[in-house]
Amino acid sequence: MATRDIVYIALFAALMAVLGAFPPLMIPALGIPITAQSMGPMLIGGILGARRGLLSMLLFLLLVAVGLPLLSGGRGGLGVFVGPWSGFIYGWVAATLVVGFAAERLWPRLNFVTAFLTMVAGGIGVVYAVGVPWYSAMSGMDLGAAFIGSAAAFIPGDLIKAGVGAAVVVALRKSYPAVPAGLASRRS
Amino acid sequence: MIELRNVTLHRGERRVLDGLSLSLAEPRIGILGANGSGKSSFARLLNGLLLPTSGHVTVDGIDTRDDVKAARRRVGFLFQNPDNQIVHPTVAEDIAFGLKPRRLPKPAVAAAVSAILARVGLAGSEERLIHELSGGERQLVALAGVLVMEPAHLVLDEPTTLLDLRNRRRIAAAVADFPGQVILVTHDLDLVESFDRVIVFEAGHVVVDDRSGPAVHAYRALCR
Amino acid sequence: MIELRNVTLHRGERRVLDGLSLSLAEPRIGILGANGSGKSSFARLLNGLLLPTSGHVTVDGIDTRDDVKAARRRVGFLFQNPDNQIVHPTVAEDIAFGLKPRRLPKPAVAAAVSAILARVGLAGSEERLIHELSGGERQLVALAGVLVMEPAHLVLDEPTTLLDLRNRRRIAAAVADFPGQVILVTHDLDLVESFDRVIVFEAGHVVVDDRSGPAVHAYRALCR
Amino acid sequence: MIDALYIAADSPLHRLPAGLKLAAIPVLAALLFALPGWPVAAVGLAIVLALLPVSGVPPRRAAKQLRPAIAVIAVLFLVQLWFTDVAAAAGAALRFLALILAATLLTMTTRATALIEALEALFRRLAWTGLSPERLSLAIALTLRFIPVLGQVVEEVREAQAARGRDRSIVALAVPVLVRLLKTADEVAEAIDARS
Ligand SMILES: Nc1ncnc2c1ncn2[C@@H]1O[C@H](COP(=O)(O)OP(=O)(O)OP(=O)(O)O)[C@@H](O)[C@H]1O
Ligand SMILES: Nc1ncnc2c1ncn2[C@@H]1O[C@H](COP(=O)(O)OP(=O)(O)OP(=O)(O)O)[C@@H](O)[C@H]1O
Ligand SMILES: O=C(O)CCCC[C@@H]1SC[C@@H]2NC(=O)N[C@@H]21
Ligand SMILES: [Mg+2]
Ligand SMILES: [Mg+2]
Repeated sequence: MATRDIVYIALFAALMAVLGAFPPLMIPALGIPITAQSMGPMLIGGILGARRGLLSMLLFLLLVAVGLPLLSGGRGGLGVFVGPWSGFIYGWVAATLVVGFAAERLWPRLNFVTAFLTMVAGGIGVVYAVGVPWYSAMSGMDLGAAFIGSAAAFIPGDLIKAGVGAAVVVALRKSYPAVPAGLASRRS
Repeated sequence: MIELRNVTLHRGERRVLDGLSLSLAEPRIGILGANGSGKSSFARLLNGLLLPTSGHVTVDGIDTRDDVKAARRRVGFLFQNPDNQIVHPTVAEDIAFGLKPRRLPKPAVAAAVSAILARVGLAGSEERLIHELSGGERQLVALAGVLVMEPAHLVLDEPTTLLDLRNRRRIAAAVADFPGQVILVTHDLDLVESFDRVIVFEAGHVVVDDRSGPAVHAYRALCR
Repeated sequence: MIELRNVTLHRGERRVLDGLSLSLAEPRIGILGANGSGKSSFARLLNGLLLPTSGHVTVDGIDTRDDVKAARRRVGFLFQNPDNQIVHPTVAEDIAFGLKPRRLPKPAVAAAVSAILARVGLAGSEERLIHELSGGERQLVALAGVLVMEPAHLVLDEPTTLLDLRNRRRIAAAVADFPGQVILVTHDLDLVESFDRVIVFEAGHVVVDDRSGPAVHAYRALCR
Repeated sequence: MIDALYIAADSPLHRLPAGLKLAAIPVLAALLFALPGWPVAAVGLAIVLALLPVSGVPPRRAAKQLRPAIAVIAVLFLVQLWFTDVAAAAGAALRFLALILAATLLTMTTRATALIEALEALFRRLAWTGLSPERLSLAIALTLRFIPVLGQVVEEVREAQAARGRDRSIVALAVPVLVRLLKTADEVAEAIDARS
């Protein structure tokens, strides 16, 4: 791994932290926030690719785990990893990997449509695929009910984030082509 | 004319500007001062990017606190780093960015873009990719993006620090041609040589306010 | 001494430097040239941040292609923007960064850090947070981080462009005290006034190579 | 910021090695989930509560940290009550209370730097897998260094765009911010190479 990859990994971990500075919106019925950080896996995967993206997300979560208050609303510490809602956080890890992998494959013909579909499938689908069953298992809530509850609360916002994420990744590919997702790490 | 009456500005805990009263009427005004003396904060007051903590800033009679949009339309602003203000990947798209709210027909936008590119010496660069331009060319594109909006005043915050002598002259020439008022913040004393008035800041106060020659002389003495 | 023999450098598709042969022996050497003329690429060759596409660069006899680490240890490098070269959040940690591979005992590191801070005029700043320092102080910290490694040569790529006159002098003074060789890339002609030798680049070639006075004169003429 | 949630004190809990405390959390979690039923969960919570006075953490500070979690657990309890019975609902709620309180206690009694050192030691032992403690600590330092840089870049770009008369497009903000950050990162990488 080149020095540049380490720097990119750290940079996007910092980006994740900065996304956490946007005030979260608590959903009282679920106890889970609507947060700008759910855009993180989309941007990180889409820009860094799978390998570096994964490491970046893990680095961010490591800093949260050791007690830095970098999750939205200034939360941190190990407590956030052992709650009934923590599945979404593990979902971010998987999502970064999936979005990253897809972005690397699609990079030469990435456009808004393919990018948006990637964000929806990877950045929303995968996150929910981990987060919702976890929540339902931990809370005893029926899977369908948990999904309907969280879908109603989060999906409108998450679709907007997917749109923004896709537009950003596509524009960035044109404005700063020096970093084809994932390719830089392989080149060096 | 831009006027400041009794302006004080706090940023965070700090009082960054303190009791300023100035009438900026001369066509060419230079701003000098040490790092952290408040030059950029001052410049940002002039188009309402910052609002005074107390006191008033008026642009041609419009108080920035009353109608920041109207004030801002009259004041173009060029920053040090062109990368901050370039939004789109191609030259023409980027220059057109500021025109969008005017909802002009496409051919009118294209004509305005081409005209302004010619004025900054980049005729025919419409379709070039910004990231393939040199630093000097990028700064000229950024300037074109400001000029295309036809402001009455132009405020520039250290617009030439990243540039070589030749590009510096190109920017200086494009600025010299500007028909309205120019207020230029810089560390480059050559740039303000021919200016009508030069103001020197120190720790949030005006310490020199004079014609160019004596002001630059006083500034050099201050920096010893 | 740093030597280039028949050096050609490509970046992407472009030939950025073309058939350079130079012996850099003078204690103070200035590098001038237009934006994009190849100055930064040249500077990066001198410590192996870039390797020549063909030809050889040797630092005190060490070919950068054979042993880039050994060459790099002999050449300190200061960049234009302090924010792009400071890697740790506090002053002492950052300056110590370059010492890590030496595995010195902690007190020795602390002593070296304090000594170097005193030398650049920032004694007692060990625990300050980088992002709370002014631009000039940050550049001095970046310089300290280079000096602490005691290089034999110091290469600086436009180290003062973001600074005011006073901070520029502080950097210039710290550099003047440096006992080894200094190679300074700049657009600021005052900085190289007293230098032993000044080299001017144009489109990847050396077009002037002379004592400071005549070289600066020739450069000015070129930029017309 | 690095020790934002830490509470300085000199207690037996503070003195325990960070690595040991870190390993205790998954063990506790495994036990609580492997042995169901509310009495086990209640015992678990009682043990963790008993650690509170030993930890030197003022109960008020602990409660403040727990408040968001308690809200969620209250919701969880009500939901469980709806779908199952009181015993199961109480079991789930107590289990999470115990676990989250334990994790919070760890966070409040252990310096982030100690945890990072423990991780570095782990990485050193696992060096044969390619994990490198130097890279880990460099990446952590860089992240902390980048957070304020990022804030400043966002501020500068936002300003530049406001000056051009357009205030509210997130994409128009994000693209130049990322371009600048990537350029910065490229140069930081060069600088690191130049210094190592
Ligand atoms: N966003 C901010 N928040 C708090 N303080 C700030 C902020 N921006 C600037 N300052 C402080 O305000 C003072 C004036 O800053 P300003 O940027 O106006 O100085 P300047 O004269 O433009 O300096 P330079 O020559 O380095 O650009 C400084 O002390 C600075 O630390
Ligand atoms: N990473 C890169 N990939 C491809 N081309 C590059 C790269 N970096 C620089 N170049 C090109 O190499 C040439 C020389 O660039 P260099 O940065 O060395 O110029 P410079 O003299 O330092 O300019 P400035 O005064 O603007 O710093 C330019 O044409 C530039 O476009
Ligand atoms: O901050 C946390 O503790 C984790 C929050 C997880 C929030 C999830 S991610 C997907 C969905 N979209 C949102 O905006 N919030 C949830
Ligand atoms: Mg300024
Ligand atoms: Mg350069």
